[in-house]
Amino acid sequence: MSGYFKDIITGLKSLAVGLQITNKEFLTKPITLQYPHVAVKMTPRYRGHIELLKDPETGMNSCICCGMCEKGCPSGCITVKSEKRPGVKGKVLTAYILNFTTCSLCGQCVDNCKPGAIGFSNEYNLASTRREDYIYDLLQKLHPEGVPEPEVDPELLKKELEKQEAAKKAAAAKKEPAQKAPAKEGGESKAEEKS
Amino acid sequence: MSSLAQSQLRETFELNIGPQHPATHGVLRIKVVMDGEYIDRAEPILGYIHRMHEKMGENRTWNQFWPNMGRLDYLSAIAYNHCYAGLMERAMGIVVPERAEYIRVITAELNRIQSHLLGFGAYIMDLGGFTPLMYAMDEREQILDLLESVTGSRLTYCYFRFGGVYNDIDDDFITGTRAFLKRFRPQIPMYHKLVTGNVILMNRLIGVGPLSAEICRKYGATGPVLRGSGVNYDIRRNEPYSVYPELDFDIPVYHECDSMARYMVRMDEMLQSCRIIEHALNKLPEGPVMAEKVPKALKPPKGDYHYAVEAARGTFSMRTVSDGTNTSYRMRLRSPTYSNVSLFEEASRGMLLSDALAFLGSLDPVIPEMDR
Amino acid sequence: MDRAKIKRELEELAAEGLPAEQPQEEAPVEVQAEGEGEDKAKAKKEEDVPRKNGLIETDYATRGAHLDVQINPDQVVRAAEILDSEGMTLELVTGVDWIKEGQFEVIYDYSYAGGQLFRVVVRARVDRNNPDIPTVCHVYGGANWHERETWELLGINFVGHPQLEHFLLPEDADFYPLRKDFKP
Amino acid sequence: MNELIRLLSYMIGLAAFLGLNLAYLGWVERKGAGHIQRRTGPKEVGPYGLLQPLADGLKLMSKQLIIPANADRALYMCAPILVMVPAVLLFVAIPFGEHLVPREFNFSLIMMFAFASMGGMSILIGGWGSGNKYSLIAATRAVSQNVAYEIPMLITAINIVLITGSMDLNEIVRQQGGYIWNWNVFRLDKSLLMPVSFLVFFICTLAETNRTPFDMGECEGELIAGYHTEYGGMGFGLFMMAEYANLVIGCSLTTVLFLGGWQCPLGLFPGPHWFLIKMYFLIWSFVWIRWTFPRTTFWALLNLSWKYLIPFSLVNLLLTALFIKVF
Repeated sequence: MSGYFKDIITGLKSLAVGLQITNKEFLTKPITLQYPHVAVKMTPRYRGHIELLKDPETGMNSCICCGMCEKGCPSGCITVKSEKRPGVKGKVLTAYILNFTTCSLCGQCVDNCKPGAIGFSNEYNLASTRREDYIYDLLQKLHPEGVPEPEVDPELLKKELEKQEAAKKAAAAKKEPAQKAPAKEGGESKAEEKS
Repeated sequence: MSSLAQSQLRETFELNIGPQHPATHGVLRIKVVMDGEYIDRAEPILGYIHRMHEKMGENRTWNQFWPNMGRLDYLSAIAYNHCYAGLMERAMGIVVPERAEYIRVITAELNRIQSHLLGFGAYIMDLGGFTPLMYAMDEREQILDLLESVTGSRLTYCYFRFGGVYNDIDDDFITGTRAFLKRFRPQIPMYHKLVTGNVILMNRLIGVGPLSAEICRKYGATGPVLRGSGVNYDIRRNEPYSVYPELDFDIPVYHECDSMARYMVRMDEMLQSCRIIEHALNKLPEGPVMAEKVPKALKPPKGDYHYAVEAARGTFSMRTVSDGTNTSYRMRLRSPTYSNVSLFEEASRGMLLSDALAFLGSLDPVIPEMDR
Repeated sequence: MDRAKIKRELEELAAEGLPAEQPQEEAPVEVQAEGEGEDKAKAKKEEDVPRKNGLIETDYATRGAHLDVQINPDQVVRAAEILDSEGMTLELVTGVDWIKEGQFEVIYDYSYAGGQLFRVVVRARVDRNNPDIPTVCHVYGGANWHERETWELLGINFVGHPQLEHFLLPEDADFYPLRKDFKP
Repeated sequence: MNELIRLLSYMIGLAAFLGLNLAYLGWVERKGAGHIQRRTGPKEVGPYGLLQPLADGLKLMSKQLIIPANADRALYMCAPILVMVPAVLLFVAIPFGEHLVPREFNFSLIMMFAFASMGGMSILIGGWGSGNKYSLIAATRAVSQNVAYEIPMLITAINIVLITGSMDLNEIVRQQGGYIWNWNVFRLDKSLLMPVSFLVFFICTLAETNRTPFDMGECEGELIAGYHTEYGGMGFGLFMMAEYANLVIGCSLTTVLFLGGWQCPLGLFPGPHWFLIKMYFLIWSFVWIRWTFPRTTFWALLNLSWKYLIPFSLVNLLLTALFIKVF
């Protein structure tokens, strides 16, 4: 019987303690951040979707189009498109397509990138109702006003052209036994160039 | 079991708890045969978010499997990162720099506190008290902010790498963590006052869902479930990995075997994690955070490897069979709640519906981790 | 838990299961992973032929287990009983598809929760075309779900299992995704 | 003619009072819950979120009414209406002020209890009519809970009748005039256990209105949303509003029976404002309790009723009878 009253008293006491705590919290200021009106500053290491980084010296990206990010990606969401341009060393990036719908933000691509051409962006307001909105061309994002043409190195261009011609000539030389006329033409062009 | 449930004149009916139910924390379905308010038979049905991570492991290179580790138990992803890193380091014989190990332990323990906080809040919400969840969320946000500042993500961390961690921690993180610990420590007594001491909650938890140590052993239950049944088993002490042997902490063990004991183990573990973090921060050495000479394409020698860590819900272990190539031949993930929940069918027999849900909550299931 | 006892009994069990005609060649192998040369020799040997039944003491630091026993499929229940009587816990059951050898390997991972660090791996190989292996459900209740999952994903039939029904996969799944010849 | 005008004005006044309460108690609850939980609660719709109830109502009314295939159509449709009827009807007998009573009559206390039991019935009808197992379990729980808690409640009410010698609510209030110690809750000269009696009555009101920690009817952790799981749109809205109406009535009754109704604690300027202050204080305490405590189990609930509340109220009844006889 003594346990009976003790139970009641301790029980009521525990309830009163709980009420006290919530009352205290009621009187303190709320801590929520009113998101659309106020936004948190993202930490510098925040991992948004990846982005191409601008090389401060050239103002271009430093991608060498090796495709390591593409290979390393677990979900295969990166497509690197590149082409060879006359007079430019290495390949030129024409499109860097990130399919963000399948990206898991693991950072393997950033790890794999030797020249450090990609990094994480700080963007987080990415909501959209259409799937197509998540297929980004990172090159377009880097240069929204239009992708600048890479600088053409005139010496390199000259060398390349020479090489091309040499290759053409070699190809023509191969065909020579079959067709003689084109070989002649090839010979002429070579002569012109020399002069 | 009550005499009511045992009586011959009974009429049972089937009740589907889930897959969409407030008490199942996700898409777990429990097919219950009820006899009035008593449970005759409860069969958990899994697989609603089965993603076949094990097959993914066979099709991806070792490095590419990293993001999967954050998506098993989304609440204690760092422990899972830790297990995978440890497994491959064991297979490849990589020695991890000490600073990296300390960072791993600090982040893993922060993650554990975060997981237990949500577990605590969600459990009380199952029992009808909504306010503690919000208080727990408040503290949890602090941890998420800290972890975000170092790992870059808030929930599905992919922070560890073979041979170290992705990036070093800075002074802001260290001061932030210390400030958090200072702020968080007094919160636990507040939770105890508000929740644990409450007579209503005590009535709901004490003596509910008794689990003997023997049934835990038979079913392979681990973590707070096992420690609530009086077995002092924690991988961090019993099978020491990383730098845990160098750190001071105790393993909370309760012998009551009921839901309250499991709940109390989690609450005490949060304080112990605080101790670990504090000690690790004090001992944090200088140095690199990545091992040198970690090959880009890993090819562990043939054979099978096993590694276990203590995740927030119990022993998480991985067994992988390597055939010497850059993908695994077989990857097996042993998730703790899979075993913990498997005893629900046996233990819930003859329980009241409300008690059974209190019991299920005390097992603290995370469904993506069970379904894998 | 008595480590020596477990080792002795499992060794006897593995020896029992060896075919009678070649007793000398297939005596229980006991290799201690010490030197590199020995490891390599072992690895080479493993490459050539599937492993014979027997007990190996493995290095915990590199493998994550202390004892590694291979036994016949019909002996897994006895192995489970031996380990159960010593208070070990069945941590997981899983299977591996060795398609080249035409076999499935069923792996049982045992650990000890009583304080000492001790992990035992028990493996058994079954024929790929006729994958029957007795269940250990009645010894370890926890094996129920693990075996069910292994059956579902690999198609290994656990004879005597109370409930071999679809679990993780949809109810109408008629494929075994973890088999190596599975094409989605 | 005079009587007709009086009736009409009371009807309009009551409807306005009720409508305002039903709409804004939801707001009070959400705002209170928010601040208790370190949040702000509704704040976007109108200043301080004051237009939120309007927006909620519009949303509920514009929703499609879906009748589940398994449901008993007639019962399903009439349950939300039935649950509102007693809730509105009971306001007839509540004395807001000395002369501000819609209808003063001798047995208003009995009438309160009689109609209050109708709420339990309509919950049962709704739960049964939904054709859902969760609803059915919840409905049976709610009804047995209501029955169990009506006993201590009635016994406590008999106390009051013994003390005041009247079943007219206004008369009961009138007898508590003067200073604060004349309120029934402090009438220690009539029975030493009167404060305990008040507590018993308070707990019973909490249980009768199906609010946390006694919300067995809709414990959302176990039974999704209890008896109104299958209701959407205004069907759900009516159940919701009936809950708040019952809350107002429960608190009014507690105020009238124990806290001196429209009487001032110091005996100065009695009037409806005192009634409202006391009632809203009680309502706030209900909100406060709801957002502090977890839910009990059904069995703990019945235990509380039979092991604690009923014995205490019985002892109190005997004590009161003794005091009245002796002194």
